[in-house]
Amino acid sequence: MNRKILWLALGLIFFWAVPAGADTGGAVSPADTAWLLVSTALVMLMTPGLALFYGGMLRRKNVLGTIMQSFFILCLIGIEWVLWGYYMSFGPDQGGVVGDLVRLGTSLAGLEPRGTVPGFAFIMFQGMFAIITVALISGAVAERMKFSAFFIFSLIWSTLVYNLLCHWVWGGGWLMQLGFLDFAGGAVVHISSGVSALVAAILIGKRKGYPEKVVRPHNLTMTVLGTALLWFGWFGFNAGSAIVSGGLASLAFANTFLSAAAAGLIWVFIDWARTGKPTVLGICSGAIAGLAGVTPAAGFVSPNSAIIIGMIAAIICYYGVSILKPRLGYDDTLDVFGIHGLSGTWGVFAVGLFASKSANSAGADGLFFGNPGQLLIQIVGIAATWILAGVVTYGVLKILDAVMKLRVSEEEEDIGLDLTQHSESAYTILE
Amino acid sequence: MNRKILWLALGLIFFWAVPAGADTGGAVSPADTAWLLVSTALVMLMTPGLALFYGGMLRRKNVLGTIMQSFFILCLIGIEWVLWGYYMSFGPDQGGVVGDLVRLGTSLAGLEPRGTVPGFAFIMFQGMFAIITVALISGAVAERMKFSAFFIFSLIWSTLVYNLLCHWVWGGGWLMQLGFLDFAGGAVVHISSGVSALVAAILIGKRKGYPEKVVRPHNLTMTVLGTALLWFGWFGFNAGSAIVSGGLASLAFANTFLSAAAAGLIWVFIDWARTGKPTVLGICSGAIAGLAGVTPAAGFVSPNSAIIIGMIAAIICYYGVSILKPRLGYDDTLDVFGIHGLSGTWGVFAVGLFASKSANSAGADGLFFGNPGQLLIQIVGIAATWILAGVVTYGVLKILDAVMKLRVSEEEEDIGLDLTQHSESAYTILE
Amino acid sequence: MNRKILWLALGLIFFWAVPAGADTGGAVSPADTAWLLVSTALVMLMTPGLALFYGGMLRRKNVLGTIMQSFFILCLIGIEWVLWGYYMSFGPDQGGVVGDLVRLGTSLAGLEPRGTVPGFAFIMFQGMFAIITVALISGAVAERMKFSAFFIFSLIWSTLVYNLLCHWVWGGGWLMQLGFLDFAGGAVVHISSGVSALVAAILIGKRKGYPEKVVRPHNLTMTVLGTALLWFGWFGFNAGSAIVSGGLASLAFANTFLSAAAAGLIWVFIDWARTGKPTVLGICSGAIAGLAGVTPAAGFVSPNSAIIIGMIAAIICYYGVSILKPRLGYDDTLDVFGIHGLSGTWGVFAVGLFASKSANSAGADGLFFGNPGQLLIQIVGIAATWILAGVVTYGVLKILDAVMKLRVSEEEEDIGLDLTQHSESAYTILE
Amino acid sequence: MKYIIAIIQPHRLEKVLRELDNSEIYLRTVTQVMGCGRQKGVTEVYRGNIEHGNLLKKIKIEIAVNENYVEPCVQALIKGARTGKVGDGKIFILDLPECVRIRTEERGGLAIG
Amino acid sequence: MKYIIAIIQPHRLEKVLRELDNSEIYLRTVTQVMGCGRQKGVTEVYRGNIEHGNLLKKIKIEIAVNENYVEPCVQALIKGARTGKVGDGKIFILDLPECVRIRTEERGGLAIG
Amino acid sequence: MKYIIAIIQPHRLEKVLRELDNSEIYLRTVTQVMGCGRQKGVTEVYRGNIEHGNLLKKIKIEIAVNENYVEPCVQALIKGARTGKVGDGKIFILDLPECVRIRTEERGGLAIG
Ligand SMILES: Nc1ncnc2c1ncn2[C@@H]1O[C@H](COP(=O)(O)OP(=O)(O)O)[C@@H](O)[C@H]1O
Ligand SMILES: Nc1ncnc2c1ncn2[C@@H]1O[C@H](COP(=O)(O)OP(=O)(O)O)[C@@H](O)[C@H]1O
Ligand SMILES: Nc1ncnc2c1ncn2[C@@H]1O[C@H](COP(=O)(O)OP(=O)(O)O)[C@@H](O)[C@H]1O
Repeated sequence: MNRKILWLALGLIFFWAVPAGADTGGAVSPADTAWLLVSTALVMLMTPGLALFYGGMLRRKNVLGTIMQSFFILCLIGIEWVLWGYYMSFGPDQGGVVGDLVRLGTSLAGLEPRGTVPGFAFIMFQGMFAIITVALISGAVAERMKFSAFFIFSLIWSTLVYNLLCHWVWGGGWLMQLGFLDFAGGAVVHISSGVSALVAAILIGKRKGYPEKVVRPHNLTMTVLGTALLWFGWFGFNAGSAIVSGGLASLAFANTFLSAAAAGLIWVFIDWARTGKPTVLGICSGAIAGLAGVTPAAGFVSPNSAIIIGMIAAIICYYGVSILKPRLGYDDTLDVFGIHGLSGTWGVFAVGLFASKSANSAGADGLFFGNPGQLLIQIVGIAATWILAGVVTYGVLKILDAVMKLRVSEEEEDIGLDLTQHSESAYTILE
Repeated sequence: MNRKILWLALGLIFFWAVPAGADTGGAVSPADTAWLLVSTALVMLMTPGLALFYGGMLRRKNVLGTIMQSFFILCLIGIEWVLWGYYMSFGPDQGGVVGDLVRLGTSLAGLEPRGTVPGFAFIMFQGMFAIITVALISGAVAERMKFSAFFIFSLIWSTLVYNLLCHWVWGGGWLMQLGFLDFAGGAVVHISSGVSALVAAILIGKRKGYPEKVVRPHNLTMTVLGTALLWFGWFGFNAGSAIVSGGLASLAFANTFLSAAAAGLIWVFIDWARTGKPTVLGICSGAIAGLAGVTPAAGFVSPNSAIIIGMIAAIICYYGVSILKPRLGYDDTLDVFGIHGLSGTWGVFAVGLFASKSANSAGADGLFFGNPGQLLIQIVGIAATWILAGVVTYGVLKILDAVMKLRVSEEEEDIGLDLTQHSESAYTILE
Repeated sequence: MNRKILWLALGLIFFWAVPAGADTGGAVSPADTAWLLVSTALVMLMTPGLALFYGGMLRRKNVLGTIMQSFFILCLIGIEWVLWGYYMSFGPDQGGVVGDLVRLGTSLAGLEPRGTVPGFAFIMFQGMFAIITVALISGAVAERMKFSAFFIFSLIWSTLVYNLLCHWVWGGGWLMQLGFLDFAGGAVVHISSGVSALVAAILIGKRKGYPEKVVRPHNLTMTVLGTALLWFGWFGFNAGSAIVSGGLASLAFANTFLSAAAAGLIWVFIDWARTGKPTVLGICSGAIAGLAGVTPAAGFVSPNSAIIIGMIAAIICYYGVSILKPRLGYDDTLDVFGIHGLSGTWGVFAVGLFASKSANSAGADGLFFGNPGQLLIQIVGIAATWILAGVVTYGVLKILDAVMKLRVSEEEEDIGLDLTQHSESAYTILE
Repeated sequence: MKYIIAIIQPHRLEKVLRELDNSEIYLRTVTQVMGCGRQKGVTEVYRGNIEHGNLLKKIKIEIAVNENYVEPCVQALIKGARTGKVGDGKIFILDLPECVRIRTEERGGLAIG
Repeated sequence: MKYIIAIIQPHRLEKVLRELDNSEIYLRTVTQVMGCGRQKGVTEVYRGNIEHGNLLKKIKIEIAVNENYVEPCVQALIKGARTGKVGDGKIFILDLPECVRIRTEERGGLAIG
Repeated sequence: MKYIIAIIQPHRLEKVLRELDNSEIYLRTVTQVMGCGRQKGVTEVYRGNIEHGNLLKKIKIEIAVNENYVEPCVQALIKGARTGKVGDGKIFILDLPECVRIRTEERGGLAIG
């Protein structure tokens, strides 16, 4: 009942807050718009792709729980973004910290084009990033977090972490002013979600039976499909972040592909050397590590650097997932920190090494191209992101746990989240 | 054997009927063409997406039956469209009712560009709409209709309902002349298929055991994947309907996303309030309802209106599916009427309320923007679509039932359509 | 251990060999670039699509083995391509046989734009073709080839067959000089992989139990999904091969769709007539046959010809798969030769019949348009491709078999490739 | 006590369960099995080749009952599963000397219900 | 010899297997089944309609043992499977007159272990 | 009558069914099960961690026969399933006091075939 009132209220707010009217800016380029709209669609597909990537690795009884979190975030943060997220992130800068806060609840007469693309295309493109960032976190708390708690957490996290960070890095905030480079979201998306995932996994605690009982992926083909959709969508993510079509988008496209390919190969080779077998989950994990690692660098480095970034991303994440995690003993169910957190951190750092003005004259040179200062800036950005994400996640989860409890009961965990949180089963057995 | 002759004959016709030669119109815009081709590919993907969306909700023994219908329609109506569908729909208007009829069987020297896009791009884009409209109907008769009957039905229905309606609304027919607004197919696609689905479900009768026995989705992850592909493809459906790239396409894109997100949220909240649980099938159903609802409005309304349209679409469809259907007692297997029929009707109506020239100056104003006349026109269009679709479907199915029977035998229904109609099983059990 | 050294060495080579720097050519068209980048992403998606298409037809115990081969190829050949494949294929012609060989290991200062598209877009687009061609072969040796052997084979095959052929046909080699027409890879992709698949299937020998034991697809819905992704991606494959956006891309798009639709229909009708049932695997097989068949012709023929090409492709492949293969008795597991080999050969031949300057003035006229010479050229191209692919595949596999054995042990074949090659199972049984 | 194993047609499951309920037999264990009996197997088509398989999907129901419930149980099974066509299935009745309820450690006739 | 059939809760499987190991009973066959007993079935929601199903996922464990292992085996099963809540399951103990090891063609008590 | 339960390797199923056919035993029920016996379990790798599972995929075949068919049936099972390696499986033979054919309500030896 309270919920009904809530969304009725929200409904009324929508009417005022959301931009009206199509763009008529003369500067709009049909080619750039086409590219950005396609990229937006590609990035949108990543969230269901992530749902499948994650879902395949879980037990049958918890598949829907995690898929639901991704799908719900797609809707929830999609609306949050046009209500206040976009304005907080890209509104006129307020002291380097945040964009427009008062815009919440007032009507916009229309979105102006951003450069050569319509405002609606830009707001949607950026919104997809806000969505997938939150969805990523769900992998760390899979198989045990209450849906209601995740719902409230997402809304607060997106507002306090994502929107701020997005403003700092891309919306004119202090990190952008400092010259911090993050092409498509190594810090904004991957470090922020990865670090928050780590904090959440630790706070919520291990799953029953972990680590004695190993949960094997219930359907690896689903994870493979998810990987394929993520990789496909990542072209929009990274190459779309050029916003305009042309040479820079092509460079980012090539870098994205090559880093993923190199990382996939390296992971397989390490697996082969260490365990005697090249694994499918290994190549998928490697590819994702390579994609996350190259994200901040895609438009700033040359393809040879992208390949090296991917290779090292695979090595770091392999280490994080197979050696560090078991040693430290936390239960980050699907290795959100081990893959996105570590690879994102490495990628942002790598920009400080490999960035080169010969690749992108609007970027900067990194250490290897004679500019050690950029590396320092990158380290500042990494530290800021770790701190913001870690501290806010810790605080929010602590409060939420006190208020509503984060975790399902032991019995619910036994029965599984699908039945207990959603009254559904992913598969029938008999027909 | 008769079939062989049939397609040999068809083969010969192809040679003459299908347009030859690439377009060389000087006005072609590469950017608009790129956008339209991508949109066409996206809409093409919706039909397999629908097959998975539907297939996941059925029993294991009937999955392939419904998937086959979608895939077969993709091929069949694809060819029908270039043979006569396109000319009936977009050929020179004949008294407001139909386009070019004589074109069937004569050769076209080449398709002229339509505006800034090549004729081949336009014919393909429109063809994908003809395809998915028929495929949608298959959900209502799932688990019991004979494949052969569905085959003949589709061909006749597409010719007599879709092609006429498409001409009326988009091809220069009387509804278009009247000023009826349907941006991407609320009436042409969703009302027409939804109403026909209702008629078909009633005529064919309930499945054995319905409603005592509830058929649970055999694989909800398949339905989730289908939803994702539909949503992804819908960007091409709605934003591609701008035909050109730019501000209007971006507006339609944003409206599409926001309506789906809002409808998904609302459905989940209603579910939560009524049944105590937020469900995955609920969020998928809501998103599809929102997508169907915003389809006629995507390019005519502002995003705040799109959100409201989505919210109301979810409420109406939830009511239709969970309360109206059980009460009326018909067996529309996968709620084609409850989702597409109702949401399409609402969306077309909503254009008469929310349309605004400030959103699209080539559109019109609706009731809320001071023009009650538009609402009347929309109601006329709704009525015309309901009547055309309902009457023709009724007539065609009655005749087909007399000639060849629509429904499989009771024993075949027990064994399932996969084995009895296609001699295949979707899954092996032992290996 | 040797492997570690190998990839360390490779890693160092990368640094020099891979092009650096973004393109700044003034001639770059944002619209064409957007189209080519989207097409590249679409073609990339085809390889995972193929993995699912293939995987669904296998037994549960061998699914991952084949999926892994596709995914691994995506990474491996992706890197091979930027290291030496691209230069061998598209570098300055050396006597009609091969491009630039010395480029291996030297650094490129930057890729120049190719026509109106950035060099990075072009290299990536072409790379996706190199990838899927090798991946196609994996279907013929499924369920019994060692992963390590497939790995080495791919690298050599891609270098000696694909890169040469690509140069001959598209990179300025002798077939191109001769006027051989292959729009998007009938010879380069489909004949080469199909013929090699046949040779490989014969050399490796039949699976245990073949042909007495029929292996039924373990999950036809996976094959359906794979077909959908392949078809979707094929728009990028064929229409993207126009490289620029506009009328030619639209023609190729329409031809692609219509050939697939016609072939799907015909296969279903033959199935229906011969076996009494229209099958889902039949429509999928038909569509793929139609897509492969129209590939070389997509930009050279008119849509009516494309439909006829598709229809005949379906007839030929149906015959090859259902009659020829059982009669000859070889075990081409997933009919790579029967579909891609035969359909590719037919398509390249058909260009010699149906090509028409009225469809594409930059193409040629075929036999039916008064130019029998083109047919001769096409036959020369077919013969050259068959010979190159057949001979090299035979030689390479013979040597590899002697060195490392191609086939898993009988016991491993019993247990399945997933467990024995990759220590993974696709699905858990209990949870 | 007896341990009753019935193999039935999958589409009769609902009906059989209802008949068992009517006979006040509420406890049972259901498994998906493949059967091969007098019934002709299914025909499947694979790329133009017609194959006659001989394993059909069946449902196995296991019910442990006290002696006085054996006949009612068999009658309920027959009532629910019988269509009169080949493939209806079989009922196998085994002796069950002992039974334990895990929750309470009760044994024998007490544990079975 | 006895043929022991136990129906347990899926999430107790790990624990039961461990207890069996502790009792040195290493041989067993595990099947996924659906059960219907005293435990209330699950509630599922389908497009706004609430449905009460009555078949629950269960695990069936079959173990053939010599007489002297029957009691240890039953105890291990109980120890591993018992939560004290309805739904814990049952153990059925049948007589097993004969047993053959396929590999060696050994018969009887020798074959069972 | 006897109720024969055999646990075999999945990849021997085809061969076993053929041998049963050869011995004119056409009726059977097949189930997918997981087994744990003397055979070493499979090793799986999960994100760099090597895990030794101990449940292996097996096939269970159930055959109800009249006494005179017991030995032929056991021989056919052995012939079809035996590879001589650990993991070949077991055959369990239970007494079957009663059997009913649902279609005809025949009982006993008549019903079994
Ligand atoms: N003697 C038997 N042993 C094991 N299973 C049997 C036996 N007889 C029948 N079944 C099972 O019962 C199913 C139905 O039997 P079938 O002979 O087809 O029907 P009917 O009893 O009507 O002749 C078979 O598919 C098989 O699973
Ligand atoms: N008499 C029986 N016959 C067959 N299966 C039974 C019988 N009693 C219990 N079962 C199986 O055991 C499971 C647990 O039984 P239940 O009655 O729910 O638990 P409890 O033994 O704690 O009362 C059931 O779901 C069913 O599968
Ligand atoms: N005593 C038993 N109780 C239940 N199942 C058994 C028993 N012994 C063997 N099995 C089943 O038979 C399978 C094969 O047995 P195993 O001991 O591996 O082979 P072998 O008989 O060649 O030694 C096991 O995986 C298990 O499923």
